[in-house]
Amino acid sequence: AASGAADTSDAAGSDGKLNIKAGFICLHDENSTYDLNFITGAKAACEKLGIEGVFKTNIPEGQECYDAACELADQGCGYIFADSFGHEDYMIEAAKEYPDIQFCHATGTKAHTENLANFHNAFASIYEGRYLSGIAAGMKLNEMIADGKITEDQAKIGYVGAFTYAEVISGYTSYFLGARSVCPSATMEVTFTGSWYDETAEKEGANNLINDGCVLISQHADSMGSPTACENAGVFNSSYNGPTDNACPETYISYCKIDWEPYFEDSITKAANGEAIPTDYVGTLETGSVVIDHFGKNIAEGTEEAVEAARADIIAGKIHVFDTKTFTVDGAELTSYMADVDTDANYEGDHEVIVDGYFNESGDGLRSAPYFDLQIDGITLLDTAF
Amino acid sequence: MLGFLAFIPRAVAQGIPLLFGCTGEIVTEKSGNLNLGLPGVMYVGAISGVIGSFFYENSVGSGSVNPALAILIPLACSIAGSVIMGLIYSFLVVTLRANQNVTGLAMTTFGVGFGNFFGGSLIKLSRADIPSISLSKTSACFRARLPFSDSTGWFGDLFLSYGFLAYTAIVVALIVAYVLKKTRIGLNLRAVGENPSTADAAGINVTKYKYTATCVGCVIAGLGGLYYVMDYACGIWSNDAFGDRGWLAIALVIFTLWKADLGILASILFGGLYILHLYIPTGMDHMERKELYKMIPYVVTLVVLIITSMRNRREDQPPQSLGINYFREER
Amino acid sequence: MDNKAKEPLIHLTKRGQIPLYKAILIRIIAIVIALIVCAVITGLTTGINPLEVYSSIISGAFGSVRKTWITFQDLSILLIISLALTIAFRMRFWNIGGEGQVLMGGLGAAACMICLGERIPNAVLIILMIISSLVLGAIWGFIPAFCKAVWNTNETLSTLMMNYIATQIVLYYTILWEVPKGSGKIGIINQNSHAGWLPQLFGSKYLLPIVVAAAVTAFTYIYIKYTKHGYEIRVVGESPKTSVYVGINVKKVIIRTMILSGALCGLVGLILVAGINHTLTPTISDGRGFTAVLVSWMAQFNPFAMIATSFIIVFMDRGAGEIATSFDLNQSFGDILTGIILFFIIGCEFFVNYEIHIRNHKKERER
Amino acid sequence: MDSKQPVLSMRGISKQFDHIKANTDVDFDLYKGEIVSLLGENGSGKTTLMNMLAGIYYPDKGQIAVRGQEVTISSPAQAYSLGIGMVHQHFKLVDVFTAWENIVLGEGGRYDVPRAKSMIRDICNRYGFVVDPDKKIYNMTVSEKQTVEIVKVIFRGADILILDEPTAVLTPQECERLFDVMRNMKEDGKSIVIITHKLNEVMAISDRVVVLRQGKNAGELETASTNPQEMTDMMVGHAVTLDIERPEPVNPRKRLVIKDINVTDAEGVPKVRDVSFYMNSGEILGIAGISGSGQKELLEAIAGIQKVDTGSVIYIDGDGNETELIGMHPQDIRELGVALSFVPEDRLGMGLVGNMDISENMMLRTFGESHKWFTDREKPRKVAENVVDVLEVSTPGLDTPVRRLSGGNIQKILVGREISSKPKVLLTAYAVRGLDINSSYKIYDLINEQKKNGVAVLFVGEDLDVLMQISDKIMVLCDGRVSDIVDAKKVTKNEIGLLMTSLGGEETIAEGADSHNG
Ligand SMILES: Nc1ncnc2c1ncn2[C@@H]1O[C@H](COP(=O)(O)OP(=O)(O)OP(=O)(O)O)[C@@H](O)[C@H]1O
Ligand SMILES: Nc1ncnc2c1ncn2[C@@H]1O[C@H](COP(=O)(O)OP(=O)(O)OP(=O)(O)O)[C@@H](O)[C@H]1O
Ligand SMILES: [Mg+2]
Ligand SMILES: [Mg+2]
Repeated sequence: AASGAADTSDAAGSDGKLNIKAGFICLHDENSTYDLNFITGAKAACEKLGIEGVFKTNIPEGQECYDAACELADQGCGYIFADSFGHEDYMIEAAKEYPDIQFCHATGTKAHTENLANFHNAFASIYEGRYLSGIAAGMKLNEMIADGKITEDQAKIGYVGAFTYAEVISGYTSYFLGARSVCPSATMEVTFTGSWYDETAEKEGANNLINDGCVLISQHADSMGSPTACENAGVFNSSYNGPTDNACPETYISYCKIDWEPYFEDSITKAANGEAIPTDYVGTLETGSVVIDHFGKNIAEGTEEAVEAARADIIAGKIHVFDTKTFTVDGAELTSYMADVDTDANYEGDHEVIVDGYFNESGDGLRSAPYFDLQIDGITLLDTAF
Repeated sequence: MLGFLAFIPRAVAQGIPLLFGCTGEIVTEKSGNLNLGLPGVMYVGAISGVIGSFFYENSVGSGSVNPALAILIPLACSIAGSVIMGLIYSFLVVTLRANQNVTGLAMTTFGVGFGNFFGGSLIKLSRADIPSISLSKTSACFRARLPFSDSTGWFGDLFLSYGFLAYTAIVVALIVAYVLKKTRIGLNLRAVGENPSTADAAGINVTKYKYTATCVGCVIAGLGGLYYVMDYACGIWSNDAFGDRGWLAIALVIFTLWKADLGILASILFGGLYILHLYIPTGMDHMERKELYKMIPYVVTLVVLIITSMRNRREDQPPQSLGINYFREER
Repeated sequence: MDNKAKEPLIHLTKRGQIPLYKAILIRIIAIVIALIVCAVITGLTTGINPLEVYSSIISGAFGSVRKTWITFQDLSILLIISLALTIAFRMRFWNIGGEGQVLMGGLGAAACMICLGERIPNAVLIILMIISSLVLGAIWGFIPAFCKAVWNTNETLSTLMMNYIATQIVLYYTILWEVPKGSGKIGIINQNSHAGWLPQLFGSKYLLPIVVAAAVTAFTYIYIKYTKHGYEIRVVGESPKTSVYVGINVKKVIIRTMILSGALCGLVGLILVAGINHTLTPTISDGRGFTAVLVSWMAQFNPFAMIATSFIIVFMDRGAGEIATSFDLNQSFGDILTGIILFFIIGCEFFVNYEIHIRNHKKERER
Repeated sequence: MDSKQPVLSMRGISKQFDHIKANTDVDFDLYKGEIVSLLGENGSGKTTLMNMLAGIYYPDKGQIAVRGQEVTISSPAQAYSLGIGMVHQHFKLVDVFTAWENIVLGEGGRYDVPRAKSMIRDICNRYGFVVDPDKKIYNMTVSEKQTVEIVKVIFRGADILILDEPTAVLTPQECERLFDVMRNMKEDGKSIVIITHKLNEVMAISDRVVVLRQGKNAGELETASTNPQEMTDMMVGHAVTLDIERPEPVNPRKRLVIKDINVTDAEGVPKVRDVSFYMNSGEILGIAGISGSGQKELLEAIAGIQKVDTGSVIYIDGDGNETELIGMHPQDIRELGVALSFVPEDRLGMGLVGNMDISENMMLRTFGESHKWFTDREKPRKVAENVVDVLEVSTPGLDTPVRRLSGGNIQKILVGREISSKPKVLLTAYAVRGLDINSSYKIYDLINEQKKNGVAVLFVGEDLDVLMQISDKIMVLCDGRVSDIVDAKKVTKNEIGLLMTSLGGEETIAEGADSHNG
C-alpha cells in the first residue's frame, strides 16, 4: 500500500530538494482562523523545502479523517499531518495501517502512550505567548488605573473560553498571570461557550462579562464575536490567532498565535531523511513557534519594551510562566501536583508536574498538549457561581 | 448577576434577523409559496451587502465614508441579491411549476454556497490576517444609534440603542401585518395563497401576486442577513457564521401562525431564549448541563406548538394552497 | 381592435403521458445545459478551465478504488435516510427530522458501546446496540407522530425542533463521555478492543452500509408498493377523510409509519457510529437529514429513482471536496454548482409535464 | 341595442385537452333578458364552453363576440370587464374569508368596506338574497355558499351570468328560491345561462334550451314547445325510456333495526335525535329531509364511522342471528355486508382517493380481507373492470387517476364499488348528485336490481319525485328527528314537504309553502 512512501525515506533527491510529498488534513478551510494558521505554516514550509503539499480541507472529525489519510497515502504522501484534536484517533488508525508513513498530529495527547514509531504529537507553548499578551493587558490596566478610569479593585479581566479543557485553562491562567505580574490587583472572570466556534455565544459571552464589570477581555475561541463586542462597548481586547485591529482598531491590544512553520519544516525534513520525529514536539518562543508581534494603537506606553524584556527572560529561563510562587490554589502555594497527562477514561493524575518550583507545562517526556487544569485564586468562573 | 435590563437589548439584537426572516417568509407563504430556500436567501442578502460594502470601502481607501452611500450601497446590493434569489425561485416554481420543496432546498444549498464562496473569495482579496472581512466603516453607519440613546439611561438602552435596521424590521413587520389584514392587496394576496383558482376566477393576476410576494419576501428576509453581518457582527463576514437562523425563521412562521405582528414578540422571545444558556450558571463540574440549557428555545417552541395545536382553530391553519402550484387549466 | 392585441402568445397545456425515452432525453438535455452553464460560471468567477473542474469532480468520486468505495458508502447512507423519509412522505407527513432520528440512533449505539463495551459478550452487545438504536430512532419519530395524530400538530416544525433537541442531547452525552475531560470529543470508542464495532463484510470496511442500503431499498419498495401498510399509508396521506370512511385507523397508521421511519433513521445512526466512525459527534449526520428530503422529492418518492438522485448529490459533494483540494477553491463552490444543476433538473420537469404552444397569428394577418 | 343582435355570440369554438376534444365547432348565442339552459350528458363539454367565456380556458379556435364586438377573453379579469360572470360548478370561494371578503375579491377601485357592505345589502334586497356579509364561508351551508357566489357575480357588475350546475347540491326549496332570484334578474335585463341535469328545472326556468352532445351542437329547443323526453333523446342521441320501476318487495324480512339513535357533532350540536326505524330485505327505504337534517350522520352512525351517543343498531342476518353494530369497527361492520355509499358535496372528499387509479380505489374496500401482509391486486382489478364495463364508465383506462374522470364517472365508480361488494344492506346518499339523466337512470336500475336480490336499501335523495318513485317507504327527517315514515305509493309530494319542515307535518307554517310550487 505504501509504495509511494517507501522511496521517500532515502534522503534528498538529486536536485537537492527533499524527495517527499506532504499531506495535510484540515478540519475546515482557510476561511477558518484555526485552520488558516496551519495552512499558512504548511504552505510556507513546503515552499521553503521545495516539496509538494496536498491539502484536504473540511475533513470532519470522524472516519472521513481516516479515509482522507489513506487517500493521501494512496497518492504517495510520505508525511501526513492532521490539525484537529478529534482527528487523532483516526490518524492512529491510519498510522497502524501504514507503518512506513509518518503521521503527525497537532494538539493531540496520545502519541506518548500509543507507542507507535510513526505517530507523533505536536503543540506549542502558547501559554508563553498568552503570558506576554497578559503583560500588555496588565499595562493597559495600570494605565487605566493611573488615568482614574477605574480603581485598582475594578481591574477585572474577562475571558471567553471554549471548553473547560486544559488547553483553555492553561491559556487563561497564563494570560492572567502575565497581567498580574504587572498589575497586582487584577482579577479575572471566565465564561465558557461550549464550542470552538460560535459567534453568537462568544459575542454574548463577552457582552455578559462586560455587563459584569470586566474592563478588558481576551478569548480562546475562534470567531470574531468577542473582539467586536469589545469594540462596540469600548472595552480593550487581547486576541488570539491573528491581529484584529482591522475590525477593532480602537480596542485591539495585542495578539499571540502559534506559527506552525518551524514544526513542519523540522518534522518533514526528518521524515524525508528517515530521522526520528519527536513523539511530542513543543514549539516555543525560542523556536519561533510562538508569535507575539503586533500591537494596537492604543496600548499603554512602554508595552512593547516590557513584552520584549519578558520574552528574553522566558527564553533565558529566568521566568517560568507557572512559577508556583506567583499563584495559590485554594489559598495555598502548590508544592506537588499529579496532572492527568495520559489519556484514559478515568480522569486521575498520573504524573508529578511540579518541578523546580514551577508547574512543568508541556514538559519533556510528558506530552506536548497542555495539561494545566488547576483553578488558581483570583480567577472566578462565571459558571461556578451557581 | 446581571439585570434583566441588560438582557433585553441582547435578546432584541438576536431576534431581529429572525424577525426579518419570519416576516419575509410570511409574505411569501401568504402567496402559497413555501420558500424553504429562505436560509439561502438570507445568506445571499448578507453577502451581496458585504460585496457592495467591500468594494465601496475599498474605493474610499483610507478616507472617510459618506454615511448615506455607506448605507445605500450595501442596502441596494442586498436587495438586488435577494430579488434575484426571489426571481429564481418564482421562475422555477410559478412559471415552470417545479416542486416547491425541492426548489427551496436547492436554493438553500445554492445560497449558502454562494455566500460562503464569495465570502471566502473576498477574504482572500482582502488579505487579512484573520480570515474574515471587516467592514468597520460601513458597519459603523449601520450601527449608528439614535441620538438620545446614551443620555436616557435604561430607557435609551432598552428602546434607542439599536441600528436603524432593527427599527426597520419592526416597522416592516407592522406594515406587513397591516397590509395583510386591512388592505385590498392583502386580501388579494391571502386569496391567492388560500385558493388560487378562486383568486384567478375573481380576476386577480395570480402569477403577478406570487412573483411579487416571493420577491418582496426575499428582500425582507435578505435584510435579516444584512442586519446580521453589518450590525450584529459589526461588519465582519465569516463563513457559516449566520448558522441556521434561516430555518429558525421558517419555524417562527409556523409558531406565529402566519401573523407578522406576533412575529415581533415571538422573534424577540426566541432571540432571548437562544442566548439564555449563557446566563444560567452550570457549575464547573457539570458543563454538560449547558447543552441542556441550549435546548430551551426548541423545547419551548415545541410545547407552545403543541398547545396551540390542541385548540385547532380554522384561522390558525397554513394558507390552504401552501406548497401547491397553480395551473389554470388543471383540474 | 385593441382587445385583439391581448391574445396570449404562449399557451400551455398539460401533457398526458409522454414516452419514457422522451422524458429521459429532456432530463439529459437539462443536465447538459446545466453543465454548460456551470462551465461558463466557473470560467467567469474563477478563471479555471471548466473541463479541468469536471474531470477533477469525477476523479474526486471515482479517482481511486478507495474513493469509489467511499462514494458508494456515502451514497448508501444518504439513500437509507431518504428511504426512511420517503415512507413518511408517502403519507404526506413532512418528516424533516431525519437528522435528529439519525443522531438518536447513533446515541443509542454509542451508549451501549461505552457503558457495556468490554463487559458483555460482543454478540450480545451488538444486539443490544441494534435494539437501542432502532428504539431511540423510533421514539424520535413517535413523538411528532403522536402530536400529529392526536392534536394535528404541524409536523414540519415539530420534527425540526426535535432535530435541535437531539443535537443538544447528543452534545450533553458527548461532554459527559468526553475523553479527555474538557475536550468536547469522545474519540474512537473501544479503539483497542473493538467492542461493539459492526463486523466488516468480506474484509471490506465499506461494504456493510452498501449491503444494508440495498436491502432497505428492496424492503421499502415492497413495503410501499405491495403491502397493506404501504397502501394504508398512501390512503391516509391522500385523504384522511376517506381513510376514516373505509375504516383505516388514521392515528395508528401515522404513528406506526413514523416509528418505522424513525427506526430506519436510527439504523443509519447505528451504522454511522458502530460501522463507520466508531465515535459519536453531533455532526455525525452532517446535514444528510435535510439533503435526504431533496433526494426523496427529486425521485418523486420512487425508491429506485432515489438511487440516481442520491448519486447526483453524493457525486457532486465528493467532487466539491476534490475541487477544493486541487484548485485551492473554496469547497462552497461545489455547492454553487450543485445548486445550479439542481435548478436545471427541477426546472426540466416542466417540459416533461407541459406542452408549449406558440400561437400563430393567422387571424391578424387576415385582417 | 337591436333585439335581434345577441349580447353574446360564440362561433366555431373548438377546444381540446390532451387528446380529448371537449368542444368541436360549437356555436352559441345568448340574447338580452333571456334564460338559456345548456344541456348535455356528463362530459359533453358544457363547462368547458362556458369556461371559455369566463376566461378560465382559452379556445383553440373560434370567435367570441360580446354585444356585437369581437373580443378576446384571455383572463377572468377580462371576462368581468365585459360583464360576464360565472358561478362555477365547483365553488370558487375562499373558505377562511367572510362572505363580503369573497364578494369584493378581485374588484378594482378603492377598498371601502362599509361601501362594499352596503352595496351587498342593496343587491340582496333587490333580488331577495339572504346573506350575512360577516359569516365565514366554512360556516355556511351549500346554499349559502351558492348565494354568495351569485351575489359576487352581480356585485362585479355582470349582466351576463353563467350558472354551472347551481342546483346540483340544493334542496328543492332552495332551488325554488334561486329560480325566483333568476326571474328577478331576468326582469332586470340580465341574460343567464344555466347548466343543469334536472329537466324539470329546465322546464321551469328557461326560455330556450341548447343541447351539446360529445362536444358538438346537438340542437336547440324552445322550452315552451318541448318536453323532458325530447330533450333527453337529443342529449343522448337516441330514444331512451325515462321510467323508474318499482318492483314489489319479495319476502321482506327485518334486516336492520335502529333504536333511539342519538348523535352529536364535533361542536356539540345534536344532529340525530331519538331516531328509530327498521329496514327490510328487498325493500327500499327512502329518506327525505332538507339538507342538514341528520341524514349524513345517521348513515355514518350505522356504518360505524360516526360516534353514537346512545341507541342501538341490530343487524339480523339470513338465519335470524342478531348482531349489535354500535361499537363495532367499521371494517367489521362492512364485512357483515353493510355497505355505505355516500356521495358528498365534493365527490372525492370521502370514499375515493383522487390520485389513485380506479383499481386502487376498488382496493379501498377489499384490501382488508386479503392476506395478512400483502395486498391482493387481482381482485380489485377484476372489480374495476366489471364496474367500468357494467356502468359504462368513460375512462382512458383502469390506471387513470380518478381525479381525471368527469364527476359523473367518478360517481359511478363509487356507487359501483359499493354494490359490487354484494352487500346485504346498502346505504346510499345522493347517489345521482350531478349525474346526467341517462346515468341517473342507470343508477336507479342498479339500485332496483339490488332490491330484487334481497338487499335492504336505504336511499337518501334530494329529488322528491325520484324518491317517491323508487322507494317503498319514505322516512322524513326534520331537524334530526323522525317526522314520519310513510308509504311511498300513497303519499303526496306536498305532504312530504310539510313533514320535512315541521315534525309530523302538524304545523302548517309559512316555511313549508315553498314546496307547494313543486
Ligand atoms: N382542465 C381539463 N383538462 C383536461 N380535460 C378537460 C379539462 N376540462 C374539461 N376537460 C375535458 O373536456 C370534456 C368536456 O368537459 P366539461 O367539463 O366541459 O363537460 P360538462 O359538459 O361540463 O360535463 P358535466 O355535465 O359532467 O359537468 C371532458 O371530456 C373532459 O375530458
Ligand atoms: N384532467 C383531465 N385529463 C384528461 N381527461 C380528463 C381530465 N378531466 C376529465 N377528463 C375526462 O373528461 C371526461 C368527463 O369530463 P368532465 O370532468 O367534464 O365531467 P364533469 O363535468 O366533471 O362531470 P359532472 O357534471 O359530473 O361534474 C372523462 O372521460 C374524463 O376521462
Ligand atoms: Mg360541467
Ligand atoms: Mg364538468
